[in-house]
Amino acid sequence: MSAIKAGQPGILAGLLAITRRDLLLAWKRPGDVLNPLFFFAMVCTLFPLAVGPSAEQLTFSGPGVLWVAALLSTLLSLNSLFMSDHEDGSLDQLLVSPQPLPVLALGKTLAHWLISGFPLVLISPLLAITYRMPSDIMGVLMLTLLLGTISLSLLGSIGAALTVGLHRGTALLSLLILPLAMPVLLLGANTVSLAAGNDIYSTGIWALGAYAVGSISLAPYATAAALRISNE
Amino acid sequence: MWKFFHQLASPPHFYRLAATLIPWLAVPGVLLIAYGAYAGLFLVSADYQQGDAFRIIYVHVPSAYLSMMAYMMMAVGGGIGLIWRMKLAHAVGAAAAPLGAAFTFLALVTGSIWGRPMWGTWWEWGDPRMTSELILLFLYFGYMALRSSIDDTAKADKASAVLALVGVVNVVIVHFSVEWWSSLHQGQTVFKKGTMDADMRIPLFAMLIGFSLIFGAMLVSRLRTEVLFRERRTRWVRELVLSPEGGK
Amino acid sequence: MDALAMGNYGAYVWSCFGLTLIVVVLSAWRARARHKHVYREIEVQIKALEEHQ
Amino acid sequence: MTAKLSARKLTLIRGESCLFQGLEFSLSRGELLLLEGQNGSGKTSLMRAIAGMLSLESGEIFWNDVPVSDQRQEFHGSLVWLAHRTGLKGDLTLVENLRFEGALRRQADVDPATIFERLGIARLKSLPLRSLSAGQQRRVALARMMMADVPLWLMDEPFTNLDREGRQLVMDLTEEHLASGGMCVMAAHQDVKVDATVIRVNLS
Repeated sequence: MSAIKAGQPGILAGLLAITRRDLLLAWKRPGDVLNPLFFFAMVCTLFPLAVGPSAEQLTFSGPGVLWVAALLSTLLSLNSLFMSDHEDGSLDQLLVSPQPLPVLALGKTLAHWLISGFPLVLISPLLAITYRMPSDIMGVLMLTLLLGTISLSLLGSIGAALTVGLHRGTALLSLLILPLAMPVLLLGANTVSLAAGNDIYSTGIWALGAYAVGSISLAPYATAAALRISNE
Repeated sequence: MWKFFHQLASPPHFYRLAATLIPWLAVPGVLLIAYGAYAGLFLVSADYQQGDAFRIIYVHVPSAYLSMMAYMMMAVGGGIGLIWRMKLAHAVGAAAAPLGAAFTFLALVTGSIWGRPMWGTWWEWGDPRMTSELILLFLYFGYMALRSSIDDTAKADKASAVLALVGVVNVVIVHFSVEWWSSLHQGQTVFKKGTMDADMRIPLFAMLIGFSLIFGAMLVSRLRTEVLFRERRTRWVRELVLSPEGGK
Repeated sequence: MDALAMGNYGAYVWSCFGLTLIVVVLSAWRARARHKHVYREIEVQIKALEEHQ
Repeated sequence: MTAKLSARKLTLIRGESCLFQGLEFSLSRGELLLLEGQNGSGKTSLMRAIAGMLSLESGEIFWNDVPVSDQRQEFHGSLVWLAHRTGLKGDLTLVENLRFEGALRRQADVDPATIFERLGIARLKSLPLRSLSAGQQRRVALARMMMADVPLWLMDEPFTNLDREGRQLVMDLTEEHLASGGMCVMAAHQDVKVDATVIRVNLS
């Protein structure tokens, strides 16, 4: 017996379709894309206001602040990852689709990263300049944020799937995801600090890369399992 | 053998067995802890570097050990529950979480108290084990929060099992990343391994086993409550409650 | 008295042991209390149902 | 190979109440399985259980005599589910919604335009769905069902939000699908007049 009949769209088609659909939805509601970005910028603004504009201190704490802000803004946007699908019944339809659920979960997370994580990576140099971070570490900063936000989106998708449909979802999501996200924050921020101090930082990049690869290959399965459980 | 496990997994059998099992775990546990504490406090001579403060390890190490064991049990229980749909395995997670959190708290506080005379500070971020332990405490909080926010027991079981499994992978990553991080900042040395004399080690083993037994007794007791609660609509619970001897 | 003072570390050592004792006893007590509580709740429910019939 | 949906000794418990126990049925090509019962009797739950979204307390559902749990993807490739909520995106247009569906599931070899024409939604093609009435959205969901090339239709209360003409349309569509060798599982609390073999399951 053939597993899937001829004419059944392949996995890649499913992945691209759901990514495209979510990007299209985001396009029609640009506020959802911009809010996390504004949030990111605002948290980065709060810090100098709180501790004072001393250049030395800002350069020193810049990587940490940018990373904490990136983590928080990713977390903020994750809450809505499965919410609208849950509300209008699309999630039910995804669960009975012939496409493997982990692939669909990966596609949704990919779209989420493209509209929340990726723009954040792009504007991070602007904020880094205000923190007087040396311009030669912008590459490292962006690379760590790129790898890190991918991991954070994927980790967060597990949490979002576990809390979808719960009343106290937002606070709970943070509680579940923050401890899981700590290694990413720790690796990312310290790698940038090392680079700023002209130390060897490649270990951190490799570790972040490994984390991202690991989460791409494992997190969608956990997310899919969690979605099936939450949607029972 | 298989039959034994099957019977163990049957709620009424477990409920009855657990009642007899608890004293068998608790009494030797208390005796071992009493011996270990006495020996650790009075019989063992002070460490030549740390002085008498090293005696704190007799409560700190067993707590830290149990804090990790409890998390492992939650993850293994969750995994078994998800794969073989064994309800008792899910109940293990529900029963172990508050105990694990309590021992994690103990490990943190005793570690911090030990650090005060040794490091001159109540909290040392540079110590990788303390930081990992703190993250572990947060993982317990997340697990318990998720459990308590889902009303349907079956759903809460499965969701928290997924979280525990994701968390257990993460605990390993936390461990290594924190180690790397503290090596960057020249972390302080903590309890060194392998420098203990035999007469220092024996009370520690007694404490470890004693703590494990007490933990086992509390776990079985909580598990018994979980089983009773989950089976509250069944006939055997009705018969148990209505029977003249009742239950404790 | 010297044995209790433990050099200058007595306060630290004793507070650790004391706290551990308190937490363990409290956990054990809570486990027991919860069992009693749950049992009583179920008992009341079942007996109420029994009388109703 | 004749396609067949069957269930053996299904027991489903939701929360504290047992919705059904020892439920059995068998459905072959050209037959309609009609789930009857009042609201809350478990029709939707049974439908969700058939779709594989609820875990059963005990029992097994079979597709072509193979347990569904062993071939979830193949089974999902053979069904389309018209749920209570349409599961369509209000921000997207009809065409965008259906294009997405087409990438997930094998599509029948028919011209979408004729389907839209028949359902009376051809002129609404480029509007976002949220500007459509509930009845029109339901028709879009029907279009999705008709465009999928699958033998099994799961229809949960397909008549809600539809006028008399729409209800008749649903019955006609069902009849045609059955006549062409399809299968339907339908939950409805009104009488369904369809010229085909009807297997009734009463859940009350």
